[in-house]
Amino acid sequence: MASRTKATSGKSGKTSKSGDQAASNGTGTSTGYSKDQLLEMYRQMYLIRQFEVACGENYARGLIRGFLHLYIGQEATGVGTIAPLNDDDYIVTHYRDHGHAIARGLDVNRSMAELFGRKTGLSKGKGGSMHLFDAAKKFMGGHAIVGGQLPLALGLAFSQKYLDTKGVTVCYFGDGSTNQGLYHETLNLAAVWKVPMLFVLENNGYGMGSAVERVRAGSPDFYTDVEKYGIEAAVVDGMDVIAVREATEQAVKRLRAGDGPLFIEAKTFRYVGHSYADGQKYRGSEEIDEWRKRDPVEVYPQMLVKRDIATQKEIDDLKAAVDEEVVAAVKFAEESPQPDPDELFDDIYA
Amino acid sequence: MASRTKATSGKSGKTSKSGDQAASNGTGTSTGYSKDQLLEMYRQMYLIRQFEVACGENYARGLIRGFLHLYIGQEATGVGTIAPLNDDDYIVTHYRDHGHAIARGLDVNRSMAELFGRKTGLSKGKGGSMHLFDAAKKFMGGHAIVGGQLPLALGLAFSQKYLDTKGVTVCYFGDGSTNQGLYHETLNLAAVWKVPMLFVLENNGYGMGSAVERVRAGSPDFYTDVEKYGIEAAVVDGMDVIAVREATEQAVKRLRAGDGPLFIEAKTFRYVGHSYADGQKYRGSEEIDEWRKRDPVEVYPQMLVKRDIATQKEIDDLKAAVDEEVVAAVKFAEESPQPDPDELFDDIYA
Amino acid sequence: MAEILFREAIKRGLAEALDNDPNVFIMGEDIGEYGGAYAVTDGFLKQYGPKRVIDTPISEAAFLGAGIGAAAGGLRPIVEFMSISFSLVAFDQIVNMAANLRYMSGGQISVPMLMRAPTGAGVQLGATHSQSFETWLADVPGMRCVCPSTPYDALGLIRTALKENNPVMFAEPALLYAMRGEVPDEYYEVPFGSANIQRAGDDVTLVSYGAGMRVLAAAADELAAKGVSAEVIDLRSLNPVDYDTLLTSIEKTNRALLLDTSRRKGGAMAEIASDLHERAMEWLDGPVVRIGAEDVPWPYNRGLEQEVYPQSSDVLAGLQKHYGI
Amino acid sequence: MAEILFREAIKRGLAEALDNDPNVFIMGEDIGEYGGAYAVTDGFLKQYGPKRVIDTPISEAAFLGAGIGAAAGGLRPIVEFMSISFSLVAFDQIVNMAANLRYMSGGQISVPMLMRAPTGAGVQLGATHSQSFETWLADVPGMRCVCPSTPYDALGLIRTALKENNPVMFAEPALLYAMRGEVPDEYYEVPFGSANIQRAGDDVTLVSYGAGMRVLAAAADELAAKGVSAEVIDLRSLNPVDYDTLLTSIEKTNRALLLDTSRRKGGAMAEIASDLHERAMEWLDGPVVRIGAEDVPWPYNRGLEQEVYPQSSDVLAGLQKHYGI
Ligand SMILES: Cc1ncc(C[n+]2csc(CCOP(=O)(O)OP(=O)(O)O)c2C)c(N)n1
Ligand SMILES: Cc1ncc(C[n+]2csc(CCOP(=O)(O)OP(=O)(O)O)c2C)c(N)n1
Ligand SMILES: [Mg+2]
Ligand SMILES: [Mg+2]
Repeated sequence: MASRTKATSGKSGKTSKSGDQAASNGTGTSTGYSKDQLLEMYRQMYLIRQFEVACGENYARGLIRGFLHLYIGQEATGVGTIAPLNDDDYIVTHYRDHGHAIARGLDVNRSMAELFGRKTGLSKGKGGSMHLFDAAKKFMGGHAIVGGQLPLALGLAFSQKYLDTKGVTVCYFGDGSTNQGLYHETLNLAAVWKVPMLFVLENNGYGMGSAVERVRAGSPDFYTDVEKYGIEAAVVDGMDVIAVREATEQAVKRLRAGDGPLFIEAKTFRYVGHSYADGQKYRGSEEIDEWRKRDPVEVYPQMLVKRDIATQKEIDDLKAAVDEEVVAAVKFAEESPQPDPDELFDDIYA
Repeated sequence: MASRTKATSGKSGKTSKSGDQAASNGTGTSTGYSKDQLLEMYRQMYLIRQFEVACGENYARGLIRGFLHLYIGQEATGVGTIAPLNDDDYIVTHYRDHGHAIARGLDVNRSMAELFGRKTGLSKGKGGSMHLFDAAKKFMGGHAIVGGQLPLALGLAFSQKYLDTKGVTVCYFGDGSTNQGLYHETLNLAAVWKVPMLFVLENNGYGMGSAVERVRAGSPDFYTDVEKYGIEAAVVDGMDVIAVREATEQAVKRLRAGDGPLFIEAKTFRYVGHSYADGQKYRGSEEIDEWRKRDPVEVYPQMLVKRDIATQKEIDDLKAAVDEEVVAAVKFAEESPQPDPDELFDDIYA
Repeated sequence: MAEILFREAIKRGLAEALDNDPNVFIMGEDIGEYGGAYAVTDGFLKQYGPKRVIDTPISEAAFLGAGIGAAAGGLRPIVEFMSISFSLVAFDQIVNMAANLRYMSGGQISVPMLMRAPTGAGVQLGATHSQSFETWLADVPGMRCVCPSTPYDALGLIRTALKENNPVMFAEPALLYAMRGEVPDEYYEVPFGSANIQRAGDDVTLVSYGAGMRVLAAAADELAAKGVSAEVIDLRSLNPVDYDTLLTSIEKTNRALLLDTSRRKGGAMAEIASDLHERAMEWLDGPVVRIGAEDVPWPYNRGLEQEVYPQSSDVLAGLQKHYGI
Repeated sequence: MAEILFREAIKRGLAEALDNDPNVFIMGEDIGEYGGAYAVTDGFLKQYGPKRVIDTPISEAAFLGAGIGAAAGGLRPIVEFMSISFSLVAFDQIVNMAANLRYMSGGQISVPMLMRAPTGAGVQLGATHSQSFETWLADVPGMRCVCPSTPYDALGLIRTALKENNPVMFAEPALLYAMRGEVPDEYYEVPFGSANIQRAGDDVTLVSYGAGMRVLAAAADELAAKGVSAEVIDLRSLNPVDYDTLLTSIEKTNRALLLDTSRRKGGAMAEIASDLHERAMEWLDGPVVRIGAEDVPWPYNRGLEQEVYPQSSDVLAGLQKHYGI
């Protein structure tokens, strides 16, 4: 892992600087990633961003309903943590799940169709935005009860160990979810059972309108929570996709070796409201502006061009392709049929 | 507190030796306690022990039913933590509650009658062994769902702060209960709200048949759990009533000053099974024998005599009085009437 | 008499209590700085300050449990769940602590605590967020459970709830927050356990509560068009249930239909329907008809959700089938 | 054919599954070294080893949730709650995860998980430990819920449960663990959704499940002495419910009484009683009578607890009142 606190030492971890190093080296190769890999990470981040923007627009049009939680701002964390995974690794996340779905390569059309509630959606329109699933890709949801997804991931990791698949399970959760006791129960059990589970805390500083420090006693850092369970933890700059990826690669390697769970805290930010309805009365725009300066979707491609890893034309072409893909996804979703009324009674029992 | 870890230092606390000091000083006065106080602590511990023995006997006779959890072995912890409290301090505990009830001075007859399920019982026979209550003495139960009592105590402490009573709330819980997420939720809220709550963990090494290390990841110590919440913690020898009392006195003083919650871990032991039904297959007798050597009900009066604080005759007289008290309590309970059937419908709604 | 929104009526009731009793405080997730997920408590933090308006962490079990303790300690807490769906993580505290405490202590401890929560389906929130756990909580002895269907009742019931010395689950149908209705300027209360005859009629007794009253209102209109005069009764209170009003009506109409907008199976009306048969069989021209949502998890898709949700057409079909009207 | 104890029948079913399928494992509090609070799993740890027999911390929500994940990951977990009363702290995981997962994922994920738990009152465990939450769980679509009343059914149902690809709550009446009954040596199963006519009769249909069957057996004897021939039906399965068997019986007897040993109010029989009226009103000579425990928290005192617990005399009184028999 990029930086780590020894479980017993009590020493604090530090935000990984590996992303900055890559930038200052001036080449992508020094990061150990090929040009294709580096561009693919950008493509994914940009795709997530555009997907989310399109979601917002279609929510405003009334074609997407229910609760809609956008991943705008957190793209580097999702992309960087999913890039190192194999096909048989599990992913479990919460309701803010579009970014993870796209980074995992879930069909963009069917993802959008799910948000539109259509028959062609990943969950046939039954799940909606908060419940994206693709079992074939081992993408196990999309869960809407805060913290509720943690033991699901624990159990999946347990099955991987039990069946000796060498797979790992990555579980995403927010800072707010750490206030559910289940978070602690899951950490303890993961450590007792030594399962190959990677806890990825996306600390975006807020649980809905509640800033971390208003609802949490003690340190504003979370990765220090887990030392007491003997779980090693890293903290990374969640706006820096390379740092996130490096940290995850190291963690996943160790998980496959079977030493038990690991933990990564990614410091990140959502530029938009908690859900579409949120007026963000609880915070000022300066904070948002400050984080905007480090927006991975803006800063990272500039770095690629500046360091001669990619040309501006390559970036622009890629953007154009993604833009088209998103337009096509909305078209696909909008033109897809609604589920038939009698589908209601399907999918309850196996 | 007898010894304390600074919440942020990461330094381990050590088992308090103040009890041993008192012993080696050869007088009770050096402990700051009068002869009366020292004898009263013995009387309470012995009363608890004899009460519990009588409970076991009457369970065997079929006069006490349901689940019966004896406090045998843990007497020093209950007595030492309750001695420093004022009348308007709250006490909340779990199902292993007889010891706390007696140390708080609840009527022994009515306590026994409750175990017998009689009309004269503290809860009119509706609560039983696990649910002793005496609201007038601010003894708020006796709770049978593991960990479930913690937020009740949190709320009581909240009310003390809100109403500025200068009272404190002491809450007892076992090592096993720390595996309920609610434990963590409560710690966090207590710290965020800075309420005058004293967490007293009675670590007797087992949750039912599960040894701490089999179900808990990381350190076998618990008091280190709470540093991350910014809660200061002490660990004391739970078999040493003076050490426990000193630690609690210091804690209570600080709680009244309004700095927020504190935590004491008492290392203790139950000599008997988890409940009356437990055959203790999960542990050997050597462990029990080892702890027996430090049995507070045996060792402490010997120390009092050896240090000339009390004579053997005084001890014997006191024991004889307690023995009579317990016999009388059983008689009272046994002769008390059963509740009337129509009392069923009382006490549901206020 | 002014027209106000359902959410404003609740807000007014809460504000009165905060104004009149310094021992009343309110806590829940994002009720303060954010203003409340459904804006019921908007402005409270500024008005009453952080001692009495408390934003909690997402720790429902602990803060609900703390409410119980605070109530036992002499305060009158108002605890908001962001959704009744989330009360499930606190169910042990509600059932085993709040409801049982008085009994287990032989009457020594009371828990004068008001729990509030948006409830119900109909806004495409999917399986986990559309539930109506008041139907379960209504079964629990030791607590009260009410659910208003109009701004008038919302204010009247919340006033009663804030005098009640037992734990109360006050379920707020999320579909109704923006409903408008008249509320008198003079003080009034709506007692618990008193059903409300929203519309008098002779031919059939229609019973529901909360958001179900809208469905019944539509059904009663459609029935009237067919020449059938429906008596429409709002239970308002699920525990206790006002059987007297129901029985009086059934004695007159000889027909009854009960509607849950939550799942029919295991809904609040199952108990009541069964009881009505035992109490009023001789007056009934047929079985008490029970209508409710389909026995499926709530789907996200709008069309499917509306299929699941009971409609006035289901009411009419049920009456046709069982009473031929 | 051998006589074995109820607890041994369950144990046999569990052992078969552990023997036959390496992907079956069992976890719960104190099921291993301690041998299980009710000794059902005694000896398992030694026999099957710690990989497959797992003592958990007291973290019901997390280990039940882990069971869901393990099931989704291809295993077949058996999860024991030490008491169904303690399942309440895991209710969110059961209802929102185990039961909803398949639906929310559009059928992509199944949860072949068996949950087991002692249930019911009658042994003076007081308000918090005497509950019967299978009555709530039976209402939840996406899961199955069964409860045996004999060693034969216990083994037969557990075999079926261990083939079921949906989450199953298998409720074990704590009062019955030491009951003796015949169990064939040959393999058999008891399917879900099939009620069992324990005793044929013509005059009245008596229905219950689990520990309630003992009450009905006594009642049927007392009725026989009065010359009334009772048909005694064990539901065995609360979800799905075998309405066919009930209706066939009621068509014959024209009288029905349903018994819950848990609280009558909101008990499992409320739903069924209401449905039977809608389906069989024309056959009934009176209302479906519903008997159950009183609407109070469970008291500790033996006499009071027995007052609350339904007795055969309550059955007879109910029939007398409503049918004059
Ligand atoms: C048990 C539960 N309580 C409350 C909610 C409502 N809720 C949904 S998301 C959320 C905030 C979660 O914040 P965090 O975990 O930091 O994730 P983020 O939204 O910031 O990604 C809340 C309170 C819920 N879904 N489940
Ligand atoms: C939620 C819940 N789960 C399980 C139980 C059953 N149970 C009662 S006591 C106990 C062990 C608790 O151990 P600990 O907290 O260490 O307290 P001790 O008995 O050692 O004093 C268990 C598992 C329960 N009462 N509540
Ligand atoms: Mg957050
Ligand atoms: Mg213990």
